[in-house]
Amino acid sequence: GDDEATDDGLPTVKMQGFPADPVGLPALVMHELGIDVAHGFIAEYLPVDPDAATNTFLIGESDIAMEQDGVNMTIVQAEGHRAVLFAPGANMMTGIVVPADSSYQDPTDLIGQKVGHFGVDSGTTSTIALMLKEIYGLDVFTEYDLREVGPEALPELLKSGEVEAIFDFEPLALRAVLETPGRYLFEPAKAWAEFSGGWSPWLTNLAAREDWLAENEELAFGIRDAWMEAIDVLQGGDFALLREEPYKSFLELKSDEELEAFIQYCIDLPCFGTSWTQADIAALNDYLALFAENGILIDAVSPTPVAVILEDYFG
Amino acid sequence: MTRSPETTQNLGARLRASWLDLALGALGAGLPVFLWWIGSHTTTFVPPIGEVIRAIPDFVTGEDIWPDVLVTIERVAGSLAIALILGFAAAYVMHRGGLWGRVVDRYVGLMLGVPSTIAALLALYVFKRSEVGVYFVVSIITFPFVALTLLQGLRSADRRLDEMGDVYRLSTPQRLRHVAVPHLVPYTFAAVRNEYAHAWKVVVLAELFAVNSGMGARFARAFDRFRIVDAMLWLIIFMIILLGTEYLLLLPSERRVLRWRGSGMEGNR
Amino acid sequence: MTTEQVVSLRQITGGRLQRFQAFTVASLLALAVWQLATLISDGWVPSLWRIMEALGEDASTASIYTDMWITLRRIFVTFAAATSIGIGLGVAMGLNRRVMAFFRPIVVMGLAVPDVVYIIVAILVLGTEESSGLIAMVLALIPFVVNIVVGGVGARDPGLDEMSAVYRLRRLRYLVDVVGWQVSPSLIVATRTCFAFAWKLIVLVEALSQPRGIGAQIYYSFRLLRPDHMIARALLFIVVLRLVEAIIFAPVEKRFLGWMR
Amino acid sequence: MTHSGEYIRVRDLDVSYDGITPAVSALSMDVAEGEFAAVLGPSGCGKSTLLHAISGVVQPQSGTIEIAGLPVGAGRGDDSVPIGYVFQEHRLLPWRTVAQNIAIVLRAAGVADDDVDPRIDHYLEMLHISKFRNTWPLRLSGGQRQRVSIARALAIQPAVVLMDEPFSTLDEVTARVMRQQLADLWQRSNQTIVFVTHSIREALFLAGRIFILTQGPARLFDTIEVSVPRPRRYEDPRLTELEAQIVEHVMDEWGYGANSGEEPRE
Amino acid sequence: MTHSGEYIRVRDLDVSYDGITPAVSALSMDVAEGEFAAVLGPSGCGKSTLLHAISGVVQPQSGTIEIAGLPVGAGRGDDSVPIGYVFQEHRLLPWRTVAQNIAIVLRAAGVADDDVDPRIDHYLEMLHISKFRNTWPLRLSGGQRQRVSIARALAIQPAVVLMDEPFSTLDEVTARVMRQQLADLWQRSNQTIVFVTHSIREALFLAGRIFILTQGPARLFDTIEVSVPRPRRYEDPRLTELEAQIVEHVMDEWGYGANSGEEPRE
Ligand SMILES: Nc1ncnc2c1ncn2[C@@H]1O[C@H](COP(=O)(O)OP(=O)(O)OP(=O)(O)O)[C@@H](O)[C@H]1O
Ligand SMILES: Nc1ncnc2c1ncn2[C@@H]1O[C@H](COP(=O)(O)OP(=O)(O)OP(=O)(O)O)[C@@H](O)[C@H]1O
Ligand SMILES: [Mg+2]
Ligand SMILES: [Mg+2]
Repeated sequence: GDDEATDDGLPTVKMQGFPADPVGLPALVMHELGIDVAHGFIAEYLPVDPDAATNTFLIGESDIAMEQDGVNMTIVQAEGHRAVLFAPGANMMTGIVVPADSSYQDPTDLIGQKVGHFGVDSGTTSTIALMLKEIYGLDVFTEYDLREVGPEALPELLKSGEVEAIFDFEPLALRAVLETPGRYLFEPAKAWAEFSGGWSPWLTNLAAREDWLAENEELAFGIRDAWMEAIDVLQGGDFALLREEPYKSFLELKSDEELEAFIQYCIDLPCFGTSWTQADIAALNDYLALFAENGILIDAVSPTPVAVILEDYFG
Repeated sequence: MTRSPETTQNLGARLRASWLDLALGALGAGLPVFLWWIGSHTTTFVPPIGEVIRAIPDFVTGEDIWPDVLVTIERVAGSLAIALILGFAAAYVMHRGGLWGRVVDRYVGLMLGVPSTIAALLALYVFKRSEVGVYFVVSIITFPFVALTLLQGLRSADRRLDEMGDVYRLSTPQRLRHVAVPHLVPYTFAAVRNEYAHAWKVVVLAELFAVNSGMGARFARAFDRFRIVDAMLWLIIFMIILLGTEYLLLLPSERRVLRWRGSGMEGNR
Repeated sequence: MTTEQVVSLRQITGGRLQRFQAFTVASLLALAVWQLATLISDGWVPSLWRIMEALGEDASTASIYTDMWITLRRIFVTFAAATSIGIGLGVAMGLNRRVMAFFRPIVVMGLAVPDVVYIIVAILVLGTEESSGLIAMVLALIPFVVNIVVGGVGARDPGLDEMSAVYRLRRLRYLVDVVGWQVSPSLIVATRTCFAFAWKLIVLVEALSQPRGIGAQIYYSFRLLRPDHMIARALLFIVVLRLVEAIIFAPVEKRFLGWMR
Repeated sequence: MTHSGEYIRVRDLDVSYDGITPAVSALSMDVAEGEFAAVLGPSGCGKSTLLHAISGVVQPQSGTIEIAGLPVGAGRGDDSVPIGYVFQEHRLLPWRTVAQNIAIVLRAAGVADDDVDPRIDHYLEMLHISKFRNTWPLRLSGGQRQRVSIARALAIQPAVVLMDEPFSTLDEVTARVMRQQLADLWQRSNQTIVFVTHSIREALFLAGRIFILTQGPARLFDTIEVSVPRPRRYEDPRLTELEAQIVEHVMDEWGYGANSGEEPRE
Repeated sequence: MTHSGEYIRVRDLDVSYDGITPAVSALSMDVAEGEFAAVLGPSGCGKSTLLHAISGVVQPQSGTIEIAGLPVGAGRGDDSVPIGYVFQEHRLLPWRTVAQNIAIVLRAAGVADDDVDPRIDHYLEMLHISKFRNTWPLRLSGGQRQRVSIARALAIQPAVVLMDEPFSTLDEVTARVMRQQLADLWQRSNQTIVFVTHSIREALFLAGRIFILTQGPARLFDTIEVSVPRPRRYEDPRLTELEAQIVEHVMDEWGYGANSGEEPRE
């Protein structure tokens, strides 16, 4: 990237995300295309470790977090920290993958089978668990023979036949599809949209601390607008941008084949959400209520809003 | 002294011995490579040796790896130095006993059990994302092990030499320099060997939490994406650094400092 | 004799008093440093008060004891395997330069491999059973033990080796009575080191691959942003470990090193 | 040489190990300034323990020891009398060469840097071990090590020299040369020497007075003044005669009376 | 006692340390079965090295050593002749008590379990150290340790006993008793003893033949047959005379000729 972003006097906004995580792509795009400057700031991508991410964000080492989600924000608030989600982010880019030639047609077929995942407290596993519970009445924690490894090793585990299915996020799930070869047995975004009548949960959202918001009201709007604009650029161009640098190397994919598959996947899903209305937020809250109801990760929904529309928030 | 025939004979024997050592060492180093070879044939995730070797030239000539390598070496070496000093001080106080000895003993016992994740998290809280945090995590995690090893060394010291020091009224610095430290040399080497390696393992985590730079972080990133060839390349760099330190630095200096020890019969056995 | 007993009695009570003093001083000092850290970090480092509360909560949860037991069992299994293999290999390396020449590079390379790699590779190769993680741990632990033991064996008195050769001590005798005792200080360090490492590694293994165990608990509180619980759980288990050490290692140590004084 | 004065003053000395094994018991003795005193006693009676106590490395159970009016012990300050001690086992630092071993104590004794090397050379030469100047102790023969230990003790030119069987591992010929040199050195200096030996002849040749100890725990059995004038000859028949007398005298006390196979008395 | 035969056969022995420091050079000597041979030599000449070579713990640079026709060395098998060795430094296991130290070598020598304790008792008594049966070596005096080492060497009742200055740290009276006992023991047994000592008198009292070595590196300087009949008396004037002769004889060779302050010759 060209860091010689000229215009002096513009505030730098540190936007944290995981290294190589497609979720952070819009931040790159806005920086590369100068959308950030047009909205009065300079976006800086701050790579953080998944384990350290929330803490890094909360202690103020970054301004905006791109990898937060509703459940996480509920936990954050429950622990007494003040932060909110204020913009849409990536759609639910996760899935259950099984070998292409296997006989499994539906998640209930996996009952009693070995299934790989990377942690019962992970967003991926807990989301899938909740959805399967709601849609199929299936309790994966007791009915599947769950095997835990790091997310990176799951495709290998599937390929070697050590497990019958895996829960993983993108582009790792996709890698499993390509290499095993495999197919998606369950795609949460699509399945939930079908189940709930249109709305599907986000994988991530933009988050900011409330003290930061209070001091940077104008900036917050700018960031949100730049973010939406960048998503539009990406999706409007059918993600063709991803074939170019620096995006291509940012994604650290194994091969061009994987890249093409990922682009196709993004067009199909699509990868980013663009709608952020009162109704969306209500749906999110309902969805979180289900988590609390099932006691997955959280016991109760947050009494304060986890997601806000900036106009209402400041208005 | 003139060189007698047996001198050359002996030299020959020694040379032969060191060649044999070298050959055995190479064989030993070959074992992991052999395992790798088997792995690449029996599993799908271990890349063929050839593929990784072919990737080496590009990897090492691309200049973007060297800053990361150097900065991490600096962090490891620096933290280890701090850990050695802290560890020695702790061992010394523990050995002297008394109230402070016990107090320090408590702390060392506690610190031995601190999981690296907790140390890294606390460092993040206190030092935020900064270089200091990395040093803090690595040295705080490794120093209790140094202390433990050196303490045992101090305990096994020869009391009779201490008495000699009393009689001849050696000053404290003289005692440290001539009695305590030389005695601790073998223990220090064991501690350095282990904690140097330990530091390399901890630095990965510390870099991830605190700075997201350095070869630890880069290795972890490659491994997280399961880009195995890259991960392998970093691993090879790790190993070369550790092997280099062992064979070029630790082993020769250990031999040198412990020259007094041998019975003088090594060449004859 | 009676005066002797009085003296030793006084020593004992003196020892107890001092132990209490040490405990107090250590605690107060820790308190001060910790509070300072809390202050510097703007309260991000949880205050001791919060940790105590968390400790109280955790200690009164029954399931934590099951988790502790699971972890303790795993630690013991790996510890026993790693120390016995490590000591055996270390002694062999220390006694025979050929063995040393062969294994030294392997040990160094073994040390270079990050723990995660051991764990993941073990799972991929051996499967997702619990034993894979434990085997990975043993592999990761052995080099540490070896290094310490090799140092100890190298420092032995060659005079006693010669004595053993002249009197033709049997191999086992020689290993136990001559080498073993000389190496015993190193063995104590090696076992204590190994024990501590085993605990650190199990935290990682459990966080990475096992839903149960105290390591998983620590990781879980970490994910839920509860540093106070995280620290409390670690503390709780460290106390258990210290107890185990005091019960098992300390007496052994005393017994082995009696001749020195 | 007069033996009045109490330069080294030992009173009612009780030393015991572990608080239960008495090694020295109710021992009192005085050594005058500049005196050459020898200590004789059966093996294991407590001779080394006595020297340990005088040097301050073991604490007596009771009793007092003073050197030049100052009590010895843990807190031996810089103002106290410097002591050279030839331990029964050499106690050299194995990781330092012969010269370094001596240099270290010279520096501790405050010898000026310029003097260190000449001093080392001088004493190594005196003990016939110059060629081992840069050798590590573990590479020396038993007798060579002991001579290094002697060189170290003498090199600091201390007011008091304690020697624990210093010539025991030397061959007769070397030992004779060394004894003669020690006698000469002592006569030229004003050093006070306490010399533990198991050779009665050696004691007679060197010492002005001989303290004979009992079987352990050591008490004072007898004190013998050696009035043979100096310089003495090792083969002097007067010494031979005295030696026979002493052997006769102690034979019983040291527990090898009639039956040589008998246990030493407790 | 005849001295023919070659029970211990040393031929052209060269031993050197580090491959450069020769300690024994071109030395040949034979000791007959059942002979009591003494070795005399100046300090540092290579006596201990010679015993080391005979016992097989150091490998000679060149030359051969055979005991009872079998070469000694690293691969000394179980069929080779058992050796008892009193090292110059005691080499006891500090973490084993006196009795355990002896028991360990007895067991290694294949002594039946029932015999172990009585044997230990017997030899400890012989050396007057019964009361230290259960003591750790570090709690013993120098002379006591050496006696334990002697007890250990004799207890296995080996065919060959190598002794390196075994009585050097014993007081005169104890040493005399021990010497007498050793002489008696040897006469009752058929042991071959090689006895390094620095006491000429001791050598004359005990040995049938004395090997006198040169200054280091050790070569054979002279061999002396001691024809004084046994039992001998330590004070026998014949021994005194022989002693004086030997001192005279070696004085020059051992390098303390005219000037006693002179460096030993290289
Ligand atoms: N560290 C120790 N612990 C317990 N007892 C000891 C210790 N050192 C010596 N003793 C005992 O104290 C007594 C006196 O020992 P010391 O070394 O003073 O004798 P010594 O007269 O020097 O004998 P030697 O002539 O054999 O050297 C001995 O009986 C010995 O067993
Ligand atoms: N380990 C060693 N390494 C190098 N040189 C050695 C070693 N041991 C002995 N020497 C040298 O070899 C020579 C012979 O030593 P040795 O111990 O055999 O003498 P010794 O005749 O037994 O003397 P002493 O009567 O003093 O015990 C000495 O000059 C000594 O310095
Ligand atoms: Mg003594
Ligand atoms: Mg010798």
